[in-house]
Amino acid sequence: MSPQITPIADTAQDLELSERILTPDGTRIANPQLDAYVADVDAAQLRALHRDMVILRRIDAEGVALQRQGQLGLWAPCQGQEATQIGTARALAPQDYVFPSYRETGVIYARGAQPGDYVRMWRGEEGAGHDSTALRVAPLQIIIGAQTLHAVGYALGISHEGADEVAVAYFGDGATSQGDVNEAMIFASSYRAPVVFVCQNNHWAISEPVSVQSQYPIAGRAPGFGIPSLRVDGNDVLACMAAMRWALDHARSGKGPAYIEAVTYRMGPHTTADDPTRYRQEGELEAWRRRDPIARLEAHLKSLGELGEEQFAETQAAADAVAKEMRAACLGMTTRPPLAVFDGVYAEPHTGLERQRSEYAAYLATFEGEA
Amino acid sequence: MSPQITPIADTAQDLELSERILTPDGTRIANPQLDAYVADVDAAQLRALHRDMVILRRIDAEGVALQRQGQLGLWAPCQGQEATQIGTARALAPQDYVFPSYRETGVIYARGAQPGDYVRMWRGEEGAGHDSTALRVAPLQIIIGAQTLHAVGYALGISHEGADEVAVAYFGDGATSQGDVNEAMIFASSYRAPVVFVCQNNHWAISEPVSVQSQYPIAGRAPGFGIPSLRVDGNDVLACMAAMRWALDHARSGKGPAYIEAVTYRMGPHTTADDPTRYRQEGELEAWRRRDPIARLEAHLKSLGELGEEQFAETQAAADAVAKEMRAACLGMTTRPPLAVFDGVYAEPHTGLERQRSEYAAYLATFEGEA
Amino acid sequence: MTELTLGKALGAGLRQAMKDDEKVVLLGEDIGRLGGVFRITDGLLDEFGATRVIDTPLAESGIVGMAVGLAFRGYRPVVEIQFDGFVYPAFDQIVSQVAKLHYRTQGRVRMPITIRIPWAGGIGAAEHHSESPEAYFVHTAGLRVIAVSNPEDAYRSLRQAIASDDPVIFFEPKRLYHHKGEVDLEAPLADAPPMGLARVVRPGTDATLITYGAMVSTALQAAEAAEDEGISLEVIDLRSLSPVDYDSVAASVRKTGRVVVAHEASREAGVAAEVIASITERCFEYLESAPLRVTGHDVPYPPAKLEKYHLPDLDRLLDAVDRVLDRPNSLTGAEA
Amino acid sequence: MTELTLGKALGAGLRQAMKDDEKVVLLGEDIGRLGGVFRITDGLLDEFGATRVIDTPLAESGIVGMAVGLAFRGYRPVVEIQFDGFVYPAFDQIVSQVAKLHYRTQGRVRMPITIRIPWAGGIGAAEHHSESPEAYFVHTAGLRVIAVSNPEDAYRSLRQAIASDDPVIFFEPKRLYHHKGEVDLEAPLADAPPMGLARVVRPGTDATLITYGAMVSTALQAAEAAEDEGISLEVIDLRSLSPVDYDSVAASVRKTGRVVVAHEASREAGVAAEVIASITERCFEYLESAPLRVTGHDVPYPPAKLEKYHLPDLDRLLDAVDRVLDRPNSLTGAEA
Ligand SMILES: Cc1ncc(C[n+]2csc(CCOP(=O)(O)OP(=O)(O)O)c2C)c(N)n1
Ligand SMILES: Cc1ncc(C[n+]2csc(CCOP(=O)(O)OP(=O)(O)O)c2C)c(N)n1
Ligand SMILES: [Mg+2]
Ligand SMILES: [Mg+2]
Repeated sequence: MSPQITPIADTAQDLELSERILTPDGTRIANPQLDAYVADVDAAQLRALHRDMVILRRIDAEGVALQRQGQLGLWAPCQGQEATQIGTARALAPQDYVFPSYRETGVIYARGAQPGDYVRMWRGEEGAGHDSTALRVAPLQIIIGAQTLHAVGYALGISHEGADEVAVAYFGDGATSQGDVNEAMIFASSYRAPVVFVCQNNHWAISEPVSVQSQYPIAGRAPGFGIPSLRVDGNDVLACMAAMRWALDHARSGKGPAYIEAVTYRMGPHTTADDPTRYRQEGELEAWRRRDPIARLEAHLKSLGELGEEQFAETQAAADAVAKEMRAACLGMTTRPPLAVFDGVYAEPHTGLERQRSEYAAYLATFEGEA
Repeated sequence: MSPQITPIADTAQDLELSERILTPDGTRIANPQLDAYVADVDAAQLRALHRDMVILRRIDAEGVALQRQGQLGLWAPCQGQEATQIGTARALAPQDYVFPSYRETGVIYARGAQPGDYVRMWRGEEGAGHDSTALRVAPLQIIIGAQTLHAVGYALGISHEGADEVAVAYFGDGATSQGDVNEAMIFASSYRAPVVFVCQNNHWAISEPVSVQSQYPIAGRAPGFGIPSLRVDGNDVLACMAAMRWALDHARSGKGPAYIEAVTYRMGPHTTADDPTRYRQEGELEAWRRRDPIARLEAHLKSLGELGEEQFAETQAAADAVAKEMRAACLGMTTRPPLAVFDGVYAEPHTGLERQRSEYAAYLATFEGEA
Repeated sequence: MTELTLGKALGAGLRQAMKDDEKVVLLGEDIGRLGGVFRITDGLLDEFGATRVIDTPLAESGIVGMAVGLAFRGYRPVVEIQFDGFVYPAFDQIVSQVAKLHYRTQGRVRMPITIRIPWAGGIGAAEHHSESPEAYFVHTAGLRVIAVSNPEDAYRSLRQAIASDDPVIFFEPKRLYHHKGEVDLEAPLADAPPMGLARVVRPGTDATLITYGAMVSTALQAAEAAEDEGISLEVIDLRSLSPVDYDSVAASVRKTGRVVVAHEASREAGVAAEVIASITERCFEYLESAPLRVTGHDVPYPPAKLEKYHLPDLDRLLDAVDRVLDRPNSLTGAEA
Repeated sequence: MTELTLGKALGAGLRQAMKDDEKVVLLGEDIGRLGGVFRITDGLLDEFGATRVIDTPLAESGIVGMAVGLAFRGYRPVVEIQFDGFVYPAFDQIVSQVAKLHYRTQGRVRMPITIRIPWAGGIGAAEHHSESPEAYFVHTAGLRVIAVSNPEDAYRSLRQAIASDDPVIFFEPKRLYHHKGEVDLEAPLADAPPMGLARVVRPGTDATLITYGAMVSTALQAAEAAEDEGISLEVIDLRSLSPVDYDSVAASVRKTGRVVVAHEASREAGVAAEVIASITERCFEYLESAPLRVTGHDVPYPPAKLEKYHLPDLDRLLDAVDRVLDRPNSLTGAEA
């Protein structure tokens, strides 16, 4: 093996250097590698993907609004990443299991989240926003990268059982620097575990551009661990779906892990607590606005004559309805009673904690009847 | 970027698949990539390398013997890895700084260790066997992989000062699975730090064959992080020296980190506490005996007519002398007094610990005069 | 009853747990063909195969993180950390994931993970091989912490830990691995005392000596030595460090009024501090003297040749006993 | 004297430390252009440049490990951990390297590393953003642990921590970042009280209330409320958690005979346990009632809407004060 250097990624050209099917202006181009994976996607399905993305953007906007109105403690917007999330999540089979980070609103949406699921955690009501078993999605993960190892463990179980399932880990570009994410690739490769790694490279980890984490394309790391990878235009929903189908097929057929880097962009702040004007240029944002994932599919559908006014209006109405339900669910939430602070620490009685609980109950009782 | 898989390493053929200058029978072959780096190495220098390796093997044998005789708590033999350690360490400049694991006896030897330095830690006298400042070698590191990050931090300092120095991290094949080692590559790459990573792939991490850590050549990982790498025959001292000079040059000239995987073999047990017959076949050992690094250089020198009887005898005598000094230093060590248990915890007084120390001193004093 | 070493008893416990429940899988470095560096898993690879006895890459965070994923899928992973000092790379996964996921999900996701840790000093080992990190885990809500002191307890507690639906950090005193004792391999688990209970290993009346792990035998020696001087010590083996069985502890303290708590771990914010604070809260009016701690010093674990000056031994225990009994002793001398 | 928020005081402390010693370098996530998510390092990148204010890849073990390497080369690295809950991935580097290297090398290798941790709860944050992990570090020999409670102390202690040749874990109560106070930016560091000392923030005679960090103000409120009922509380701000200034603590306890120790961290084997065990050892004969703890419960930090039932507040402090004073109160009721 000789000295070799992976080519330096040109971040300005990042998107152009990745696999795509739809160009930013909505033109469909041939992609010999990916086309086969979306050969079955007809106009109706394209419209469904469009609808998903519009609804997701609406959910996201509602999340931001609810936070601004003091209803949520925090919200992590995914605007700009709709194609990545919808494209990959719509490729999943029902039996697959997802280990997300905190920004995968689109993934839990696609897995069938209830309106309240989007906000329950951000509102501070519960530690997990949705029912993991029902959605087959682990609780949102805030510890950067930790979930990737969980996905590998889960996948090891799948493979030992010979089940027809895949575990999927979502994480960001920043996460790729964490030891855990690298260990996850190593373990997955050693065990040939049926796991798909989806790195959403949205170009920023809070204020740090992706070049702080890597001066080279992130997808280039996986092959060194023996994991095939694809670098895909994350604002092209078709390419994302195709890439994900390739990866899932690979994992499902016993060939081991696969890795996708979806090159996209976080259009909003890191979270509602963040002020991106402190660290990034309006020009960069502007350039990415022209690559908007929804506008792109819209242009494509329109060029096919497949997105009429009526359809458009119906989609908007559906999105508003979801947002309304989400808001109602949020506002309708009641906080659990004080003693709930002790609930669920252990599955079996723990004498120390039980004593604390009863002492605290007795203490609380002294306030009863007080104003 | 397209789906790609690094070729599966054929561990049986591992050595053949790496860069070399001397074949196992001692024949010198042309290596266009490496030759230039050892063009200056004449017969006298080759003899010096041979001498180093013989002395190192003798030191190692003495370590094992001292442990068997109850003089050391443990010893981690490096037999079989002499070419890797001597070849790379002899390429260092005096001002370079090494962050070793626990098996780099050859490296601390080459950096000018005193006889007692080899054993002081293994005997349990002190936490670090040698004076780091004097040798420019950090204390032996037992936490697998932790030292690689230290090397990167040190190298960042070098680069900010513009100093003509390189930091070097040594670690094993098993260590490559640790998060820290991967983070070290990431940080080194992002900062283009002047650090050289030397992975001694000795095929085993205690009982686990390297295939548990990686089913693909370890050197193949570095390029994905933007770090050029070389996979070198670790039993070929010339190739190791050449590769290390390449890597050091690369780092020293401001191009950032470089990575070497030296493919070698641990001929002995993991440590004196290990019983390798439980997990590896005699046949494998036999195959590697035929690739012995010392025998190889001997054969080469003899074919050049450069290793006479006299020279050979002198080398053996020198090795015996070092071993004797080492033994004498070991047996002559006196354990520090009981209160030394408190020494050096803090650089500045810590009231809590000072109190404990004086209480313990008072307690010990009560035994004074007792039988 | 069978005579087994503590190490063999642990192996028997693992084997039985794996037979009882096919969801039990073992993960760790060198636990397969080698049977672990302490041979605790010896023979299990042959018996249960490589899908249940899993040699892992060398990365503790990876091992525990993978165990979390297996738990999500309904497994009961049993992790072996090779030595106490190597648990720290897994600390984040243990503290932020293993300990919290059940709470975060209000019990919808269970983490029945057992993390076995060959533990503590006294074996003349190299750096990082003699740590006593139990207090870190005791302080971490969501975990249970067990420390065993003899083969019978090791066999039973390990099976209980694995059967528990909660995560358990399971400490195995390395220096007792070769100590022998009688083990009843046939006794049904259901008949065993629950995992969280302490045990009075020697009843006494003058003072209570509380400890756990390998120091239980030192405490028993101390009790014997004290008996020669006419002092009756009650010795309590805590067995469970989270929860601590304060009912048993308090019962003893109410009887004796005098307490020494001992462990190898260093002192500041260690388990002994917890035990003494709790005893003081619960039994203040029964205390006849200040409860004392006998612990490792607040120093990193020292090099092997100095460890005997770090580890509490018989003399240091007896010295503390003298002091809680207000007897003239080494420190207070004739003044007391 | 200048009026500054605690956050700005920390920034001023960093700036001064960087001016005083060019070997001081800052490392962390988002500390450069953004100035940190709490803006503590705001402006420092512009002032000192990218070789001294270093944005790092997103990996805490990497950050601390790199700081160790910089210390080997004679630097004084100051690490910012973004939030308390993100220090755990660095635990191994902190416990096995930062804390031990000076000891292992008998002082030949120094680790003058300061690890700043925005800390604790009460700000309605998401999961993993409200942790109180100080006991882990207090239990770790080789580290010093500081917890500040006001701008003046923050400014001074941070400079002392950075100037110290020992590693310091430096806790900054997030919920006080915007609290203002007078800071003497010009006072020479040499004139300041040493880093390890506690401070009596309010003298009193009936009972001693011991705490640190953001709870110091809660304790002061409690003292005021108690005064209305004719009870005189002495409030101690520990400031340093390792070492704890037991001379000051003991002096107070000898005077009052009654003690409450409070913190947000959970109870089992927490800092309060340590303080109470030490007080009991040193002042047993002066104690008139059992020292009590008021702490977070032994649960993982709860979701934001429940945190007020977790964090000790004025009422819980007063309740405990009543109990150590043997006054009828919520728990003991009329019985006491
Ligand atoms: C272990 C850990 N360290 C730090 C943080 C703080 N933090 C939250 S999000 C974030 C950036 C993550 O960037 P990336 O992985 O690219 O994901 P993105 O937010 O862009 O989706 C950081 C540093 C954290 N949550 N966990
Ligand atoms: C963090 C950590 N985990 C586990 C160990 C136990 N251990 C010591 S050496 C070793 C194998 C190391 O293998 P490798 O990196 O290939 O180095 P080699 O011993 O072959 O030189 C293991 C698992 C350790 N020292 N540190
Ligand atoms: Mg990102
Ligand atoms: Mg090896």
